[in-house]
Amino acid sequence: MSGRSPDTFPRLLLHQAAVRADQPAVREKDLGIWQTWTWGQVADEVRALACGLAEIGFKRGDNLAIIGDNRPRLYWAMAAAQCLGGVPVPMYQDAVAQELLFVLQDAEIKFAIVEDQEQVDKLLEVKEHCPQLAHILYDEPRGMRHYNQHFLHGLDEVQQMGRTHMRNHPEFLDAEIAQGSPDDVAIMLYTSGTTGKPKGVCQTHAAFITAAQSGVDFDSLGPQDDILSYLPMAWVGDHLFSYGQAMVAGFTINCPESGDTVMTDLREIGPTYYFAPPRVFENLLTQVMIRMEDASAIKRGMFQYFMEVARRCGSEILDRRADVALSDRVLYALGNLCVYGPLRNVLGMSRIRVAYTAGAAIGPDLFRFYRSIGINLKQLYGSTETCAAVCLQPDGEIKFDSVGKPVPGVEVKIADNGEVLVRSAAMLKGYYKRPDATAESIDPEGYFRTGDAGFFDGDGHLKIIDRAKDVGKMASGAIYAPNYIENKLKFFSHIKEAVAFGDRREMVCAFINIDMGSVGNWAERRNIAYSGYTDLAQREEVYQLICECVEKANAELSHDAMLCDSQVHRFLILHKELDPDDDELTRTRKVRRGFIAEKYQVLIDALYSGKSSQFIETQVKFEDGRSGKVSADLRIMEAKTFPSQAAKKAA
Amino acid sequence: MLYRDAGQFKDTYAADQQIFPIRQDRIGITLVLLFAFLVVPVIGNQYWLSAILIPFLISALAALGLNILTGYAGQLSLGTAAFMAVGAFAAYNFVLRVPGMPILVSFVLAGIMAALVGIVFGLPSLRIKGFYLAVATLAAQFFVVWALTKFGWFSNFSSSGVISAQTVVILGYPFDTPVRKYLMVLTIVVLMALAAKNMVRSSIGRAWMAVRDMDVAAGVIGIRLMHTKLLAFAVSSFYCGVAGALYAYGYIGTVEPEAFNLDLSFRVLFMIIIGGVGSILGSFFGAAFITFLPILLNTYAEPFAQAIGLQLPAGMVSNLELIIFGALIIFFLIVEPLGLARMWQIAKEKMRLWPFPH
Amino acid sequence: MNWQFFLEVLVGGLLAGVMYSLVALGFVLIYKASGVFNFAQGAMVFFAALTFVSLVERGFGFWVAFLITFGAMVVFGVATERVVLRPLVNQPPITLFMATIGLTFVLEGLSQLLWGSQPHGLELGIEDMPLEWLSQNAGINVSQFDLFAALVAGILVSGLALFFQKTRIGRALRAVADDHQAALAVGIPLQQIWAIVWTVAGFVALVSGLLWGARNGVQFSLTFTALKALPVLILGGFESVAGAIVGGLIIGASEKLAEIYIPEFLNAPLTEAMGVSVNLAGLEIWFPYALALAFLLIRPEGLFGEKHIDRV
Amino acid sequence: MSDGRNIGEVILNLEGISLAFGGVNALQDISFDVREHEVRAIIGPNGAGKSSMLNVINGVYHPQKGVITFHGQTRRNMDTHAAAAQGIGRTFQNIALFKGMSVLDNLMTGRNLKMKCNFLQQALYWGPARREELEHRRKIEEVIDFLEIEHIRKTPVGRLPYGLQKRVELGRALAAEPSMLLLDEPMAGMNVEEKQDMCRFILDVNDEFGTTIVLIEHDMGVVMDISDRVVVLDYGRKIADGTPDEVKSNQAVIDAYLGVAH
Repeated sequence: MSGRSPDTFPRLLLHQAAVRADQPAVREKDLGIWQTWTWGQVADEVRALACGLAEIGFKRGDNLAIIGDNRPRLYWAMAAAQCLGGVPVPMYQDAVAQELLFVLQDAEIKFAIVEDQEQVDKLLEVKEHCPQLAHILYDEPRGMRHYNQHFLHGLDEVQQMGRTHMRNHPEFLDAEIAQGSPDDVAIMLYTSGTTGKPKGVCQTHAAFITAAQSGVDFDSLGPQDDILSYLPMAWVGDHLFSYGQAMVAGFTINCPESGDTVMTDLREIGPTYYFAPPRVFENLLTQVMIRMEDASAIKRGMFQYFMEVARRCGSEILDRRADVALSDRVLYALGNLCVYGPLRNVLGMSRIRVAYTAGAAIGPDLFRFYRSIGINLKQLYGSTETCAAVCLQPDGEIKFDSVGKPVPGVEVKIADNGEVLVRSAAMLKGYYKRPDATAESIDPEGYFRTGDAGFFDGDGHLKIIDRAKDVGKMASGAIYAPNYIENKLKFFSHIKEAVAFGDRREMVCAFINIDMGSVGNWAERRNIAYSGYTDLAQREEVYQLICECVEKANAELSHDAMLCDSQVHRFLILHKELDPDDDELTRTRKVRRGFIAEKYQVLIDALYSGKSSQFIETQVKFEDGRSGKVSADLRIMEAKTFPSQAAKKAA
Repeated sequence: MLYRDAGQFKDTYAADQQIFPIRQDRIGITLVLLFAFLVVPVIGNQYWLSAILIPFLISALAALGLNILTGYAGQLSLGTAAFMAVGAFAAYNFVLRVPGMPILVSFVLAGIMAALVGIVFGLPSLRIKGFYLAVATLAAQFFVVWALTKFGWFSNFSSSGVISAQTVVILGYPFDTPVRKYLMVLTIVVLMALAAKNMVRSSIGRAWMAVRDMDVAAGVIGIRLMHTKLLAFAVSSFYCGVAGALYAYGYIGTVEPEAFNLDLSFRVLFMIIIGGVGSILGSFFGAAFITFLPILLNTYAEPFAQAIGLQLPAGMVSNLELIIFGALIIFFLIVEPLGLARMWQIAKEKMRLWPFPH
Repeated sequence: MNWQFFLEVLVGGLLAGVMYSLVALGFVLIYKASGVFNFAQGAMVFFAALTFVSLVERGFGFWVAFLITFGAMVVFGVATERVVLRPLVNQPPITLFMATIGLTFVLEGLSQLLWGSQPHGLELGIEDMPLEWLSQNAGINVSQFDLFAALVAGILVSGLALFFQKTRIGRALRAVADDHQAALAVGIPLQQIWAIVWTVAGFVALVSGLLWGARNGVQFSLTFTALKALPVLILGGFESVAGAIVGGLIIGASEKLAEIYIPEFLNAPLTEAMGVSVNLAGLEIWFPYALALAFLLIRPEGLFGEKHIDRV
Repeated sequence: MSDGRNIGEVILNLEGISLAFGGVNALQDISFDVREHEVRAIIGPNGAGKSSMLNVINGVYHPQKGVITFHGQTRRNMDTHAAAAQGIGRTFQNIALFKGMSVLDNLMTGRNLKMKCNFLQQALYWGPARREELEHRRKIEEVIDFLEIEHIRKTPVGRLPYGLQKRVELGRALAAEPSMLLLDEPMAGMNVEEKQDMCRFILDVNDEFGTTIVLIEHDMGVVMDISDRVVVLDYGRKIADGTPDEVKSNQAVIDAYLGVAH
């Protein structure tokens, strides 16, 4: 192995353990403090775990299910499986048993490592349908005292077996690691599947290491960096940032204490490198605004004044542009002292050098806000199939509506139908057991069809407008990009979700979900009493509020010649929040437009038939698994539309 | 605003439980101590050192003592001055009567004497609570001053009952100038404050607070109420006793029992109410406040009155002082019962949350 | 031992005790109605006496000065309720106690700021002379003034007892002592009751101030009468009018006896035993406290106090 | 409920306990026992003397008559300190937390009995005292983890909502690693979800640590669900004693308690 650079993850781990044995690799907030493991300790833990797995029969080519929150030992389990030539298959920890079942069967899982009793219970629930599932290992022994099934093992116990195994067969593991090839499958990530059943995307060591290495080089990440690992381990983003890049660059990953304490933990750790989907940034901003509204008038005034300064020149200063007036620079410095610096501090973002967002479009205002207060937030574009590494925004070349330039080594081209095609070393080997799907998604020239529609602008930046298959045509023949419209609406803090309809119709209509936090606070300040979501959503005042938002979005759309016809004419506010548990959203919170259209057909009919209200009753699933009914008489409102500004300008 | 703490994570319990967990606080306290030890002796003149800073430090130590008893253990005492008197006279007598007694040892013994007296007067706390106990400590106040006045032995039969503190010599080095006395007092006060902080953040401190907050529950947990309360009396009196000894040896020089009257007890009580009940830092805030306010009044009331054309009658300022003290006590009890220390804490919290209000 | 002298001392002590009772009564009234241990009672005595004597010296007649002073006490009582008690409602008793210490300072400063700090003599027209009839017939000297003061105190106590028993407000006050909710049910706002009771306590302070002032002169040391009354309270219990009276008598008598006889009997043997000159004179400053404490250790709730059981 | 647990010998026996306050009889000639590892409930209407019973067991009240045998030692009275030292923990009906302290400090106080350093060592905070603090902090963190109160670790208890305060109080009792836990209405005033959580914690304590539980509870559903045996008191007298089913069908109990609409 010596001589050549490490080309599989196990070899990378051994490399890091050799180079920086005593530097922190993993921290976890547990029992009140940040428990720390060095690279040396991590390598040791992984070895013990790998040998333990081998002892209970885990073999080359086996798939290892991993289910749970971001726990160090679950990350180590990935490495341990890879050491033995197996493939880790992380799954979403909040999925219900039935959802897990599909993947368990599809990936022919024999071994599963899970976090705690809750996950064990889910697996036990579906175990009879997975005859091949032979062993379940759990990290947290609490509550497991009375589980005496022979196939259940505590991770401690397995690691202990592993250590004994290591003493008896000291050569075993190194031999296993030496057998690994860069072209072996390193990880299998299931795509959420906006339509149809999930598919297992197989990525090789080489592909993922290439992707990670290019990101690390791009932003000069190094061992001194810290990242907070709190996104689902089954998501390609977390796998790239918390596993791939950490292994390559040798930086420290930090696991929060629990889902409730992410914000506190973020502030404590103060990461230098940060990754979050837009909705996290959005929620943060909403919280900032809500909390500021309770501040004294003086403070609010100061905040607003300096946010205005930041909006004017903040991102320009961050980009080190020369054309910023001296007066603005002075004001910005003052603002940095009074507002931006403290704000970054309370958000836990003081030390951030680079932050990325991806996974969905981010609102320009939102994006601008973070950049203007001095956080180097950038966008990236990629997908599970491309190891989340297609385009990145280089420092100093940030455009709010583009996703940046192709990563070095990645070829991107636009198909005739507008679809973005990608070819690179960091690409899927194939879909698991789905040669048909693999063939369908990779064209004969080796380009992967991303399924997104987009185009390059004059500076070579890629701009994504929608899913290629969603792009349709209005009855008038104008292009119709529902995601684009929905995103425009969702950029308003009061709107949490929007679903637009308009394909092959003469006008666009929309369902809206209000944001409970934001609108709730708005209502409280106006002394509007309400009993819950359904009640609040149907308030006349709330409709007026949302209508203003819709009209603003319409005004913006009217400026774009291509999308002027997509203005929202009529809308309604749904009586319930769209919910992944009701299959209305994917686990990554993308709307399932087709499913929703089918489920709420009566509402769509009402929107297009000119009715002013419509009764609806819906089945819902509660968190505890029970189900019930929600019903309401939904209002439908007309929004103002605007004549095409682009046309006017031309005229 | 400047109080930024993101990224200051703790990876050991030792780091999490240190006295100042936030880096900025550690830097702040270091600067304050450096200033007090290195800069003040250079820039301070005799008036500042002898008339302001030394009495401030001694008051702070006494307040610290009372705070341990009243603030932490919840036992109201009106006899602080008496324990100081015991300390002052004990130190004097140890030095006087034991040949070769090192002065620092005599301070410790003075503290121990005061602690013993404290335990005796703390005994009623086992049966009685609240006002009844406060009245019992008044008995200590009257009895001790009376005894020190009436029994000539304590003052070595000086005709006026006044004792003159001997020169302080530590390891052959005389502490006879204001700067040296200041440094001696400062060192003792800083070390004792640290020890007090250590006690209140350990199990004994938690036992005191448990007794203060809910004595039945404390008993049920297994805290020995008698032991805990008496220890609070002893430790508190020890601090007051050392403060009394420093009063004699570091500040006034000649002391009469009457100097330790009820008025002084009240002043110390005011220090902890204004500074912060149940706070080590608060004892210093309160001592500073009560020490500086009369000086400010005396310095500025007269010129101010003259400036607006008023002639202040004699005693005006001292009566004004009474009214201001009294009103401040009421003000603090109403507005912020936990005193300046709590206000400081809230301000710090606000700085950490800035620009958010909460 | 001279029995006549002993009787003189005893009776003198008992009569002085009545005066203590009078001050203690002020404490008890406020404590009963509002649960506040009013340390400012002594300062109120001082303020009342100083105001009265200053008014008289400025040419006001006795009753005019009396009424004006009483008016001042009413203002003080109402102001205290507004400014101090109301904001501190539901605070622990010890906080209220400390607030009254603050109040003491304010009142002392205010009194001297208004009227100056020189001592004044006060003449009520009764001389502090032995009652001739008694000295002639029994050979015991008992001060006329002390008798007069005891009489006044007796009348005041009876009056207050009647007030509590017979008037609606009085009954409400007693109800408040038992249970604040019950008092609300009587239909009198708590705040009003507190203002009234502070006013009544102010009246008691005024009377005590006149009697004490006439006896010892109106000067700052009048504030110490409060300190004299504390052992009385401990002995008699904070909540009992009867306790205040009995406690006062016991403290008064024992204090005077101790003051005279302890040094007389103990100085010499102690001096001999310890080899240094011992003089126990002046022990009256702490003796009542020691007595009260000793008693307290046996009966923590005082003579007439109610026993409390901690409910958990 | 007892599957997987071994209910052991009698560890606490109360024999003929009578307690009176100034002539009012709170308890009259009450006898019952508690076995190791069991969940023992005491029920009865308000004023039946349930809390007094607990207070007798851990020495807050001293009965006028009767004897208490705990772990083989027979005595007239317990004393609170001795009871705690012998492993009896306790929560109160009206939360009795130390209001001036944080959650962490409240729990640490619960461990006071186990801390051996004297105040001089603590004043120096050097060596043993420091080691002891850190060691016990670790133990406390396990309790925090167990009760899932990580997010409020450093919050002053006064600021917590009622349900969480109850949980912290349980934590304070657990911190001492008691062998027997007396719980006085642990679920009073809680909503359904909080009750479920609390039930789970109590059963977990009983199960994971083998702690014997004596609890007073008004919610009959809860009592019947989680307890092994039930004592029923009424006006200071014992009117029934047995398994939940036996008690439920006892006529005296139905008349005195269950029959009354709640």
